[in-house]
Amino acid sequence: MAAEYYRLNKDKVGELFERARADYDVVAKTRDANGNLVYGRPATFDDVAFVDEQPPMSAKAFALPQTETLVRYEREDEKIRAEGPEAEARDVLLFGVNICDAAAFDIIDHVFKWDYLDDPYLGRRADATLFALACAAVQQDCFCDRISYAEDGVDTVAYPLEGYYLVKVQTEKGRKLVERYHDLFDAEDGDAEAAINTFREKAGTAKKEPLLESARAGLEKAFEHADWEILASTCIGCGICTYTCPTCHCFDIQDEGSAIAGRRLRTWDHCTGRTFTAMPAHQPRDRQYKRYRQRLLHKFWYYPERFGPLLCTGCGRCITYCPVKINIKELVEYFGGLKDTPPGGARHGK
Amino acid sequence: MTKAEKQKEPEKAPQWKPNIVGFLCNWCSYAGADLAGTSRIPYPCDVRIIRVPCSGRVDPLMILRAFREGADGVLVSGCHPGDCHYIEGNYYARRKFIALKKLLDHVGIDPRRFRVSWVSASEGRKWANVVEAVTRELLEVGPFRYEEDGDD
Amino acid sequence: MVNNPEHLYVPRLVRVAAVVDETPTTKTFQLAFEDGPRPDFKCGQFGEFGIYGVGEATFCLASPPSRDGLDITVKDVGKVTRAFHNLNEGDLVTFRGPYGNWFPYDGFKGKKLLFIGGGIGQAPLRGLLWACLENRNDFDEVDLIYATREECELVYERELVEFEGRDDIGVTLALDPVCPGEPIPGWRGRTSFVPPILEEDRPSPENRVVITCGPPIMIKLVANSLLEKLGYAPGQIWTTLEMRMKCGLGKCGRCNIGSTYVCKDGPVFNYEQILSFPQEF
Amino acid sequence: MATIREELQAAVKKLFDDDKIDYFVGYAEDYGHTFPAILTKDSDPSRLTFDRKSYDNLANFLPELRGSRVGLICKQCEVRTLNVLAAEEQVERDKLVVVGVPCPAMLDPRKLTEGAADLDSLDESYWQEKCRRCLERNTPLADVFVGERVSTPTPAEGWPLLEEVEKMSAEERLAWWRRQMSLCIRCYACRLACPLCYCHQCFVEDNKPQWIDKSVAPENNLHYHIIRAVHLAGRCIECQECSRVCPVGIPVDVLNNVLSRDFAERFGYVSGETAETQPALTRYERDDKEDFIL
Repeated sequence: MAAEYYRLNKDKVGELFERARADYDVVAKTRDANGNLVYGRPATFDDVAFVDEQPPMSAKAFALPQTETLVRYEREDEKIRAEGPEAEARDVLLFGVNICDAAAFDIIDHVFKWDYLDDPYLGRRADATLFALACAAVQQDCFCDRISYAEDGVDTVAYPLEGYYLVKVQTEKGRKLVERYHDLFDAEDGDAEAAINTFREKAGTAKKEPLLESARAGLEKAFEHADWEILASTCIGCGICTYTCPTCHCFDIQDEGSAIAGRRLRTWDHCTGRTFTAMPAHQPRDRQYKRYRQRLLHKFWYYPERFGPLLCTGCGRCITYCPVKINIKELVEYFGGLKDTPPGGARHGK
Repeated sequence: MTKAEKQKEPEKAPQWKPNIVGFLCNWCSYAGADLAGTSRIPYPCDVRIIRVPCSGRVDPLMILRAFREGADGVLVSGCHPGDCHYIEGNYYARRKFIALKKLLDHVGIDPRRFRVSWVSASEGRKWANVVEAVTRELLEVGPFRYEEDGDD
Repeated sequence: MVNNPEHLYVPRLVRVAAVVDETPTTKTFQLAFEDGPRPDFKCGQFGEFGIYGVGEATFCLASPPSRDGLDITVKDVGKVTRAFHNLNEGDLVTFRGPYGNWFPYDGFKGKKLLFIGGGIGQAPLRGLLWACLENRNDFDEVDLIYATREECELVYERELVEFEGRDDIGVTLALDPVCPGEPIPGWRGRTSFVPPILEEDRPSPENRVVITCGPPIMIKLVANSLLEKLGYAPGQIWTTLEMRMKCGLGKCGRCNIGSTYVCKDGPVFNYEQILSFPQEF
Repeated sequence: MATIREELQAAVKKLFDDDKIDYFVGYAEDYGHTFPAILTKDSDPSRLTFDRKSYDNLANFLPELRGSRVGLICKQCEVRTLNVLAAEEQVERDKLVVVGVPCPAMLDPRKLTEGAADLDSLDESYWQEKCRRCLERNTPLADVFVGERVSTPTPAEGWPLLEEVEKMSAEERLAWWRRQMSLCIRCYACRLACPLCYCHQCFVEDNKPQWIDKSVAPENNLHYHIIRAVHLAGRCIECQECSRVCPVGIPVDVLNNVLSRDFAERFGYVSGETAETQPALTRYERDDKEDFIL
C-alpha cells in the first residue's frame, strides 16, 4: 500500500497505549527489577519507557522465543501421543519499538518462509503489529545509517517532530491500528517525506555512503585473509552478540523430559559457540576466529547472496554488549576493503 | 496442569511423602542400609538409593539434577573420615559439600534439603536414624518446587 | 494416532522392525511405517530420526525406495546414537522427512558408475547402489571400492559377500595399511588407502561418474587423486556431505557452508559445487 | 615526560624488536572503546593504551596462545589469575613477559553515563567494586614496568551487594535469585570471560548425561550458576569479569563471593595471592570442620 501520514499529538501517546491494551497484547519498553530496559508488558503508561534507548535484548523474542516447545509427547502403555503446541491467536502490538528491531522481522522472514514454512514463527509474526519509534539521535555503537535496509515492512513509524509525532503508516496492519483509534490521529497535510528527511539528517540516521552492502565484493575475496586469525581471536565465543541481535535466528532442537512424557523444544543457539557445528569425529570450524568469521560473513555475504537483504540492521548491540568490544562494522569495512586500517591496529602479517 | 490447578493443590497434603534421593557409598553406607534391612530395623522408606563407589564420586551436579528431577531432599552418605576405601575420597567430598551447602543456603534453598552423613557398614541402626531424621525434617519443610514460569 | 501433518516439527512415529548388528559400533535399523504409507523418497535424501526424551539426529536413508520401509545405519558416537543402539525390535522412533536433495539417478543412466565408500560413509551409498543393481541394464559398468580402517568395521558385510559373488559389479575391499605393503593375515581384500588403489587401477574418466562418501579427509584425497592424477572433471564426482543439522528444513542455520544450506541444497553435491564453496571444510 | 601510553608502546616495540615475544596481549583504543587486542610483530602498536576502561582480564587469552611467547599487560587481577593458573599448571611462566602497570582503578561501565567528561578524575563512586578492595595497584614482579607507580589506598572491607542480599530472609533470597535468573539468557559470557573457566568441555555442554537442561528457565539457569560457582570455589580471584560482561546485568560474582569469603575464613587463604597455594577443593585436612554432617 502507499504510505499514509498522520499526526499524533505527544500527549495522546499515553491514551493510545492505554486504549490499545484493550485490543492488543501490548509490548513496550519498560524497566525490570534491576532497572534494566526490557521489552515487557507494562501495566500502565507510567511504566512505559517511550524512548530511543535500546534494551539489551532485541524484540525478536516475540516472534522467535528463546525457548519454545515444538512437540509435547506422552507415552501410555505402547502408544505415544504427540502434538504440536496450539497456536496462540493473540494480536501483539510492539509499541515504541526501535526501527532497527522492527525492521529485523522483515529480514528474517525470508529464512522462515523460504521453501518450508516455519509455522510457529510465521504465526506469531502475522499476529504482530509494529508501532516503531524513530530515534532522535544515534547511539554510541549503532550504524543503521550505513545499511540500506528497507523499513517498508514496519507497519507504522512515529517520528518525533516538534510538538507531535509524524506517524507513517506503511502496511494494512498499520492502517488497521490507526483506524481503530482514529480520533487520536490527525491528518498530516504538509510534505511528510521532506519532514522525515530533515528529521533523519538532524538525528544522524540518514544513510551515508559507503553503505556496508558495498563491502560484499571485498568480503567474497577475503575469506582466506590472514588477519581474521588475529582480529577475531579475542572473541571469547559467548552468545551475547547473537542473542541480543535482532536478526540472528539460528536455533537448536532438544528433548527434555523422560521416555514417558516431555517435550521437544527449540532454543536459540549461536554460531560463535564451540559446539555449534561440532560433530563426533569432525569439527569444521575448529578455531574461534573461524566461528566469528562465519557470523560476520553470514550477515554480510551469505544471507544477502541467498535472500537479498543484509542480516543486520546496524543496531550496534553486538558491539555495545560484546565483552571484548569486537566491532563488526569496522571488521566489515576492513575485510570488505572499505578501509585500510584494521581496528585496534592488529595485523597477522603473514 | 495449569498454574491455577497447581496452586489449588494443597501444599502439604496429609499423605504427602517426601521424595528423597540417597547417594550411598558402596563400601559403607550402602552396606549399612543393607544391614538395617536384614536386621529388620523399621525406618521410613522414602529414600531412593543410588549406589556410588565413594561419596567423593558425588558431584554437586548430581545433587542439583536430583532436585531438578523432582527430589524434595538429597542425602549423601559415605564412610567415616579415615575409613574411606579409597583412603581420602570422603575428605575431598567433605570440602565439596561445604561449598555446595554454602551456596544452597545463600540462594535460599532450605539447608535441610541437602544432608550428608557418615554411616559405616556396621551402623544399620545409625542409617535408620539418619533416614528417620531426614524424612522428619523434610516433612516439616514440605515439597520442593520452584515456581513454574513456563515458556509458552 | 495421526500426527498433525500441518505442523512442521511434529514427527511421525515409525516402528523398529529389525535390528542388524553391522559392526561392534554400528547397527542397521529397519523401520516400518504404521500410521500411514511410507513417504516417497529418493536415493541420497536424509531424515531427522529421534527418540522422545533423548532427541533427534540426522541419518541418511540407507535403503532403495523400491523396498518396504526404510533402513538407517547408525554408528554409536553420541547421545542420540547411543540411545538408538539400545533400541529393540518393536520400539517406536520419530521420523521427519525425507529432506534434502538426491543423486541425479536419471543423469547417471548409461554411464559407468564407480562407488567409493569409506567406513560408515557406505551408508549413504547403499540405497543408490541397490537401486542401480535393481535396474542394472540402465547402466554400463558398476564398481565399488570400499575401505575401512579394520576388517570388523565393514558395514553390510553380507551384502558385500553377495556383491563379490555377482559378475555385474566389481568389488574392491581395502583396509587401511598399518604397515604399508604388509599383507594382513586372513584378509581377502587389499591393504591400501583409496587413492593408491585408484592410481593403480586407473579407472578411465570416460563416461564415468564417481559417487563417494566417507570421512572428509578421504573424500578430499580421493577427489584430488581423481582430478589431478586421473583427469576427471569436478562435475563427474558426486558426494554427500555430513554436516551437523538440527531442523533439516533450511531454518536453523547449522549446516550452512557459505550461502548453501546443506539440508536443502544438499546433502548431495558434485565436486564442482564443493569447490565453489568457501573452503572451510 | 612520556605518557604511559607512549611508554607502553615503546616497551612493546622493544619486546618485538628484541625478539622476546611472538604476541603481545594488551588493550587498544579505537572507535570509542578500549578493548583487548592481540598484536603481532607486524601490527601497528600506536593504538595500544592502558586506561580506566581496560576492563578485560587478559589472562583469559593465554590458552589461545599456548606454546607462543607472549607479552601480557598484568594488572593485579591478571597477577592473581596467573598465580592460580600457575598452581594449576596451566601457564608457561617462562614463555610469558609480564608487563607491569600502575592500575588507576577501573571504572564500572554501568555507572558511566555517556560522554562522562574526564575519566581520570572520576572518584570511588564510579569504580568497580573489586578496585575498592585492591591490595596492590602496582604490578609486583613485573618483567617490564611502564608508567609511574601509584600508591594503593587502604583496601575496603566487605562485599556490599552480598551483604545486602544476606540481610534478606531465605524466601526473599530465593525470590531475589529467581528474579535475577529469570533475566539470564545463558549466553555463557560469564563462563567464557572468566580466565579460570578454562575447561575444554564445560558441564553445560555435556549431554551424556545432560546435567543442565538447555531450555532457558530460572531453575536451569540457577543450577548452571551454582555449579559454576562450585567449580570456582577457592579459585575465583574476584576480577568480577563475569558480572561486567553480563548483558542483562546479573551480579553473577555474588555467588563467587559467598565462597571466597567463606573459604578465606575457613581455610585461611586468599585465592591467587601466591603461586604456591593450591585451591581448597584440591586438598583437605583431616580435621576440616564438619558441623553439617549427620
